[in-house]
Amino acid sequence: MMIMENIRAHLGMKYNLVGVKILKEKPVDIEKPTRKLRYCEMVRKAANGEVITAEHEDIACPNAEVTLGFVEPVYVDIQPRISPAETKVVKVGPLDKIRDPDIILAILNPRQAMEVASIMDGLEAKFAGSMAVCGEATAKPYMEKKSNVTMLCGGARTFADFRDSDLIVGGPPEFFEELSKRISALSKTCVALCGCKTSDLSPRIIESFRKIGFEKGTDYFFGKVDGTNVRIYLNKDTHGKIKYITVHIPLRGVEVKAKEPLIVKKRGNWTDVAMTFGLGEAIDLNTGRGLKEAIMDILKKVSDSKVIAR
Amino acid sequence: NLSYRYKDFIIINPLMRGGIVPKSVTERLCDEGWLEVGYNLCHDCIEGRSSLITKPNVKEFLSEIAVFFGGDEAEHTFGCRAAQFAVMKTISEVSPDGVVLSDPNSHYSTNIAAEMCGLKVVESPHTGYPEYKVEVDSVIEKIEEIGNPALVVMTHADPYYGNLAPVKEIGKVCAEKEIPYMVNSAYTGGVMPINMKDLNADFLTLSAHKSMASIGPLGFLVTTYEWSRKVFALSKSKPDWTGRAFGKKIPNVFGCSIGGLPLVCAMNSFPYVKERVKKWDEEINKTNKFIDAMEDLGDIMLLGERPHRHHLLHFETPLFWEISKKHRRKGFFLAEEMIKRGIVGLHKGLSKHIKLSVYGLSDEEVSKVLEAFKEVAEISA
Amino acid sequence: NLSYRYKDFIIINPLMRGGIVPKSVTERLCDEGWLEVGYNLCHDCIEGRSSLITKPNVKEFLSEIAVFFGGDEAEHTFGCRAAQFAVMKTISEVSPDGVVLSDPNSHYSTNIAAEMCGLKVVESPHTGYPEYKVEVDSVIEKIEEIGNPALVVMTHADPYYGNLAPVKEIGKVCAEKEIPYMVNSAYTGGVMPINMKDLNADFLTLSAHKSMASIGPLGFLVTTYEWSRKVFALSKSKPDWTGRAFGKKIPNVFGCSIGGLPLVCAMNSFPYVKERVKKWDEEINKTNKFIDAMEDLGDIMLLGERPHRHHLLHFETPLFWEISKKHRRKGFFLAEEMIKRGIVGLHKGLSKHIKLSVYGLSDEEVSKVLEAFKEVAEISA
Ligand SMILES: Cc1ncc(COP(=O)(O)O)c(C=O)c1O
Ligand SMILES: Cc1ncc(COP(=O)(O)O)c(C=O)c1O
Repeated sequence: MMIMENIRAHLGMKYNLVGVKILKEKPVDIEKPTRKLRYCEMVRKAANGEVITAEHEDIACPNAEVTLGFVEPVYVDIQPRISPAETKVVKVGPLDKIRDPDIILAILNPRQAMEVASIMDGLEAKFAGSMAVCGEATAKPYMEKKSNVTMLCGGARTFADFRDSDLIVGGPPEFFEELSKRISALSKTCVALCGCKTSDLSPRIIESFRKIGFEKGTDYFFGKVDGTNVRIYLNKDTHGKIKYITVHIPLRGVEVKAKEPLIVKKRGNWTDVAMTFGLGEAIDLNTGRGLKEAIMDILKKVSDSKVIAR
Repeated sequence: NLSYRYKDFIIINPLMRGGIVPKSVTERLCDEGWLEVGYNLCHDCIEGRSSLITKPNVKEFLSEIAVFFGGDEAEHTFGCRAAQFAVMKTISEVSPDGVVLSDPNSHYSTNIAAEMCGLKVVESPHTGYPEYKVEVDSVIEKIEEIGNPALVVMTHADPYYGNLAPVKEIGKVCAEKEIPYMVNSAYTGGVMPINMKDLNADFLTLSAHKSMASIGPLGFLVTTYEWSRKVFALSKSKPDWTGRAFGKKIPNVFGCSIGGLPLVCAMNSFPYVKERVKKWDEEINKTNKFIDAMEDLGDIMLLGERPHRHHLLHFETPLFWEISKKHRRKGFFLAEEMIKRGIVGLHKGLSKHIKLSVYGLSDEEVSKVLEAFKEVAEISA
Repeated sequence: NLSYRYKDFIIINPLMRGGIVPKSVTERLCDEGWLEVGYNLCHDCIEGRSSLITKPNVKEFLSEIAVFFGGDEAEHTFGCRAAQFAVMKTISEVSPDGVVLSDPNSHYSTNIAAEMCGLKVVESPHTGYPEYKVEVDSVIEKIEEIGNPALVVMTHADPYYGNLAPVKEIGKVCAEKEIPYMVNSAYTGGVMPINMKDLNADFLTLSAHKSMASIGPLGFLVTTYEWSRKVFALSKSKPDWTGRAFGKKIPNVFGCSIGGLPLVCAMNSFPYVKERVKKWDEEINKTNKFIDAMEDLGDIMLLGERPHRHHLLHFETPLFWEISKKHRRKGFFLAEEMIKRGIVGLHKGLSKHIKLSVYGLSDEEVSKVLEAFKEVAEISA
């Protein structure tokens, strides 16, 4: 399952994602643990690669019997819990070894949880510091079909060796599938001549130019206006701040006589006709306002100039 | 599938043209059995560093390299990037919070080497579209603005446009101001004549697999006696319990840079490289003729300076971009159509811009390349 | 003279035995034309880093490497030394003034990598003559003495005696104490089975030209997801003026580690390596028999642990030292006499001690080696 690799690699997770299956019927042949285990212990072992299948009699912790839905509560209700209590077997293991899990658990540190929250546009958390791995991370998401964050409980930290920095995000598979999808989208490639970004032009600026028919080249824009090649280059000041905009018309094999403010420069058998504006004079880059008008104005000036074929 | 896909293709990838290995050399390496074993240079290593081996004579070869490029001492490295790292490392020790002033067309390996050593890179501006030139005055202005950069770097021929930086003029300024000066010649050393003394350079960084007709990874760092003691300083570490010392090892090049097959290859290619450098003018003539012919095909224009003084060519190609928009294979059509015609080297997926080189190609091969572009240009019709 | 001097020799240099390239691979590389050009892997590079190339499938190969060694992610590097550098660099960022605890039989590249990153190396003791073993307790004691080392390094098989360090036991301790743990497997990865998860290692460093049947320079760094984000962190630098970014490059491996012919070679050799690792027990049997036979020759004794669990053999050889004293060629006679007999690999100039390996040699070749030593031993008579 690529989801696990993808998420672990992106977050830098030490442990496997843990898949949990809540079975209402006992499969034939199950391999039972050699001793009674707490559910949080099972999860911790699964995070390290073990697959564990437990029946009611294998669970060492009375609270988990209730929260995981092996039995109904007797005197007072306990929440969160899986109800009605029809669970016969709980199976946990590294996600790549659990087919069609009901719940997935991720053991994270705060930094990793923060990143998940930011990728998923927020994470909800409801926890009370008790019955955490079984209730808050497993039963609650199971019943509500929503993710939850838990800061674990004393039992988990004492008996299952969770570290001070560990917390768990539990959720239905759909949650983790979406997370994985968003992670993949983050690392989309940028096609460039060297695999690197060649400029820091903002997407908004690129979009403004696209709207008037100009495509981004390396760090400039190209397009045609009335059949004439037009290039637009955003000049920076000596500190790298975009300060000017140059409209540039390269003409091959002709001589051009043009008046100020047009600048004419020879470059081999090319003649460049260009005009530079201060930004804000007539053009707003972010909205694209004034751009088209400026280009048309220059083109008119060029066509008014004397063009002599060579 | 591990097969080599481009045997007998004409390669026009500018990255690769200077690194084509002469057939006589590849044959020799294969026939003699140099590929038999990984550490193939270590049979007769006595002193514990590959650059000191005399059978085959690596030591002498490295002095020849130093002399050929007008420097005093040379060490081989894991590519030009590792040579640049060694320089940045040295600078970071001399000026811990120093600022590196670089031209704005540097290769990423320059910036990464600085990043590895915690140095900040400040760039001088270029002239922008369409020439993107690095001008002396703007570099000097920036040097003055910074005050005293810890290092000035010029990318001799830049990997974006193939412009030659004003390396000599900047060298003069650096010498006057006593600012350490590195010229990154990955794209020039081994194809055109270079003398680092003429450039007043303290460090010259080179790439064997890029421009010295060799397999890789291999590069060289050439420096002066003034700097060699620092940049090639021997190990001073001494672990506490054994008290061992590693006195022949040079930390800045990982103790010993191994060399292996790439170094054997570069040594074999060197006589050929020395000869071909003499024909640089012919190559430049051919290149400028090729530029004109390309531009004759239609809506195509060279970026960068003209006349062009380097073999890397960067064209803007609206002609191909227009075709790509309607083509089933979109931006991929161009590289793929060229490959169908036995020509490999255009970046896959790009059609607005192409970079290529005809360095070292025969007239006949250049015609084939042009013919192929012509055919592809007519696909729209 | 640039000719390869040792074609068709039996190589017994322990440094080299794991790096002998299968004939089928060298032939393939030569026939297909992989030596034609330096940047031979870059033809189909789309993303700008060699480890992401899919034609040929470098990306998949690196995940196979990771899986084969029980890790999560792998990058290729310029040799094991560069892999160790990447680890030390990462550690130096996490714990700027940290102390590295290393076993006392580390390869110099470990110490140089630490020196490059400003880290101090403290050593645990070994047991001294004649076994020079690294014992668990002495390492633990040292860990406790230091308090919290920034990194613990174990040299899996050491390059002096060919002892195996107690890598699993130390791994357990490091895991409990949450100390980053690196196992340097340059001498083991590719000859014997290794699973870094079993060892609780955070970093496994490997050498392709040393132990993975490849030409060089090439190595690998395998790590866990927990560390890969740090050690393979992408470039964050952004030069001020152009605002370019190099977001696919990994500074700790120089942005991109090129790969070139060595990487192609290692990819071709990998199926063979996977198979040979299964025969490690046979190799160890052969090696221990060889030790006995050598010691039968006279005043010769193996140093290091016994039974020996690695192919590197270090003998003390008073037998040859005695001969050398009267021999015209002094200490050089031994290596030279062996070369006369078609066997290369003894360090030139030494006769008191020799290091050698018969890893991968056929029974017939092993007999030849023994026979040669026997003849040379009789020179005195
Ligand atoms: C200007 C420049 N510097 C450095 C390099 C990198 O050279 P190497 O691969 O030898 O590290 C290149 C390669 O493209 C380059 O163009
Ligand atoms: C233990 C050990 N580590 C590292 C190395 C160096 O490996 P590489 O040449 O790949 O850097 C060696 C080589 O002799 C070694 O024996």
